[in-house]
Amino acid sequence: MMREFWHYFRNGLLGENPVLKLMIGLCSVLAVSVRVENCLGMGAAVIFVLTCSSLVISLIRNFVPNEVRIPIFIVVISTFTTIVDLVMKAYLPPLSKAMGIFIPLIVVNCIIMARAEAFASRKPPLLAVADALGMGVGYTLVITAIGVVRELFGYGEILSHPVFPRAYQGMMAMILPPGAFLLIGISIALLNWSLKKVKP
Amino acid sequence: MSTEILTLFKIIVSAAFVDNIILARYIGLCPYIGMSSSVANSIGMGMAVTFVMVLASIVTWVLWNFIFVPLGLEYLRIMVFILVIATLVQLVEILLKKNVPNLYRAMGIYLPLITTNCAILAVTFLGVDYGYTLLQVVVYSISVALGFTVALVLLAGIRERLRLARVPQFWQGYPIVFVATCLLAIAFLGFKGLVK
Amino acid sequence: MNILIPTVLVGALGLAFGLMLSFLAKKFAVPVNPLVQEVERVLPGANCGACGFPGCSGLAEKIASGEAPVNACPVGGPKVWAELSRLLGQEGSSWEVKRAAVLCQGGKGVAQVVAEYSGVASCKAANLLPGSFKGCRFGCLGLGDCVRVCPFSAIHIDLESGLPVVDWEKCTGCGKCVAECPRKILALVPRKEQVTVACVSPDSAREVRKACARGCIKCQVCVRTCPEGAITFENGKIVISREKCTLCGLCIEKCPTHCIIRVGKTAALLEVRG
Amino acid sequence: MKNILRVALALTVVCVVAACALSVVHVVTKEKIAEEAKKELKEALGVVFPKAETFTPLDLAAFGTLPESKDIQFLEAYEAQSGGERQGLVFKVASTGYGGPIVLLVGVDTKEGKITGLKVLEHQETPGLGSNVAEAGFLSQFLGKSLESPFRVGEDVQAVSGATISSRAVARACAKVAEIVRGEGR
Repeated sequence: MMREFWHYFRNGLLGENPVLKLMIGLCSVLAVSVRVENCLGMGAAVIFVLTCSSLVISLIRNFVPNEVRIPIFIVVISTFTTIVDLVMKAYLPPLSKAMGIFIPLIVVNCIIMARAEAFASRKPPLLAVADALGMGVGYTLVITAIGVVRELFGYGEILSHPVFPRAYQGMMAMILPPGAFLLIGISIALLNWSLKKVKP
Repeated sequence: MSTEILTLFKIIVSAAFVDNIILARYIGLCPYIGMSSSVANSIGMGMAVTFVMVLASIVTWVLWNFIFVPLGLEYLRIMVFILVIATLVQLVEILLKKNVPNLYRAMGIYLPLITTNCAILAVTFLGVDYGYTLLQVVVYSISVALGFTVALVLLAGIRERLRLARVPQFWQGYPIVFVATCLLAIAFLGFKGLVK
Repeated sequence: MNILIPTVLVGALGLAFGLMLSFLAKKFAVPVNPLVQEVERVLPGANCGACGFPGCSGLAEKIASGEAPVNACPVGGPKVWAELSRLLGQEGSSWEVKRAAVLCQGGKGVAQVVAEYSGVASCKAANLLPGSFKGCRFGCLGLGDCVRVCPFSAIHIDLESGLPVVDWEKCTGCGKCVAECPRKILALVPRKEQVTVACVSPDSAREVRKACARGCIKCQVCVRTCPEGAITFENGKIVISREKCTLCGLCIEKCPTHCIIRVGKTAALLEVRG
Repeated sequence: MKNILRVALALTVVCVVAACALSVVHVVTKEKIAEEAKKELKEALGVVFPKAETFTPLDLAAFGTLPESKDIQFLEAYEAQSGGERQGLVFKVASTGYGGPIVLLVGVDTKEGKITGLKVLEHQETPGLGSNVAEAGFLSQFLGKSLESPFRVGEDVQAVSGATISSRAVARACAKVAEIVRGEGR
């Protein structure tokens, strides 16, 4: 069981990384990754929602009638999303403000629904949690990596601490939408390149 | 009257172009990347999104303003709205399949993709956030869907052209699509400041 | 109270939606052919689209209704086809296994080149230029669109002739190259030894002669030569009947431009140069 | 029929459980959220009017007809008090910038007729250009300015480079607030 657990965990991390390989959950990646701080917050929120809803869906998978499968899954997911939303508003108001509409939009983050449909509704709870954790951590890694690059070049700071000399003029392209699109394109190309290098 | 029309016009321009849901707000990217491989597909998807978006924003607007705000249950918004959308999508699918099989064939395969299309949920949220009237919400959702479709069809056109081009090996597939999107987004930045 | 109202309200919503969905699902149920689901289960499920239908479910529907042949899925291969024909009760019926063939011999030194082309290296792009860079308006451009589109790496460009060569061992007959070729030079042919005209040009003798040494000039020597009467001249084209042809090879010998070739003779490789 | 009920009940049960869980979380976090919002407002008010200790909300109608136009909107007003005595006013104003309304607080010392502070609460200006109007570097030039100043970009206010429209929006907000306070004084 433990072996399988790690297998599915690693799968989400590398082999089927949700952002770079499966191309899902992109919206929040691009929108939130302006600051590393936001990335970490978003990553934590996604991991929480993904893991909890995968667990619950996997537990109730045998009682769910097929006709209302999707509404039920989405109610479960939205419950955890709202919990995250409320808790963040109460205890981390600046972060919640910075992420704005993208916290509620976790509910439609394709990663969660896709994993619920494809994995959690078919596998026992432990494996569902493994998959969810792997996917969530994989997502967080990618979003943070992009966040580091964007914040470093866009503002010359990391986690709001200046890194470059004060004379550094932020690169606006990194902060604006076009830069985000360009950056994610570059990341995928880099990933393709490195995968080819490793095993030709 | 004329100011009302002017407001509506402003909503149309800003929703469809200035704040284009994909290129300026980064919402709805998954179907944008997934469904833009050919112009025909992208038009089908655009139609389906428009249809569901308008329906969903009307239903959620009514629920919101007549039930949830009076009862002070704003915090249930995420759950109720997404439940409405999920149900609506499934209903539309069932009804179309039975009554308008032709239309179902044209956009049916896109319908399941719409439940998890963040653009729809975002529009219902923004519609009530901006405090629009029912008429304005309808116009708003139509224009957002228009903006979505425009961006989708534009990218599909570019991708059809890209097939002729020789792309460096590691840039083939998604990377080059994102570069194209980047250029589109730069073009749409030009609309900024259009609506005051 | 704080908990009761929302619970009742959302519960009521859930009940209403649930009733609505399940009721309508029953009332408006469209009978789904159980066969479709079984067919879909047999198909590979990769949703690759090589069959030309919208995903595996789209193909399953067509196969179940008989609109598509059981061998429509090139990826599944004979194993899937056999399984499907068993499912559909068509066991024993022989489906034709197809392979792609290149119907042009106008390679380097054979076909006339009228201009040097240095544009986008793609047949589709080159074909947009009026007349392109070759003398023949119908011949192979050799820029390899078919090579790039082939999902099974079954096609390569022969360096000597500059023409594509199909490896019949790898080819699955999916037809993607046939659809991709802007000049419609590739065709799907039965996977067996056969004699065919390797030229698609409908031009007159003089035009063909000018542009290519291996083009069909419609002299109809082959029609007169064939002892079986398998070759006819229809609508300005030479047609070889596969049923009547005995593969004797007389027409190949007599053809003045050597544009009739034998296909699939050795190791299933298409002999492009006759 | 039985099946229909079963399906509907399944959805209902999930909905009920979800709503229950949510309302519990809501009850737990409600106070804290309201508190945070209050604290945030208090902090912001403190920044624009450091001298005052307490702020009481005022009815905007008390200021007569406000200059309502498509470029500027008055949202809220507060009275800044120190030792129970009125020291000045703070206005929450929405002024149209480049990307949309810039919502900002403007603090005015009514006794000395000076601007005491500015704080941008919300804006949708271009990051890296217009967004700089929310930075201290730009806003500090308004500090201590007399209400009689023209508040015009290019005359007594230096615009942020590349963001003239955003800068104008902030200056306009100050000018309108000054106008109202001057009108009230008379």
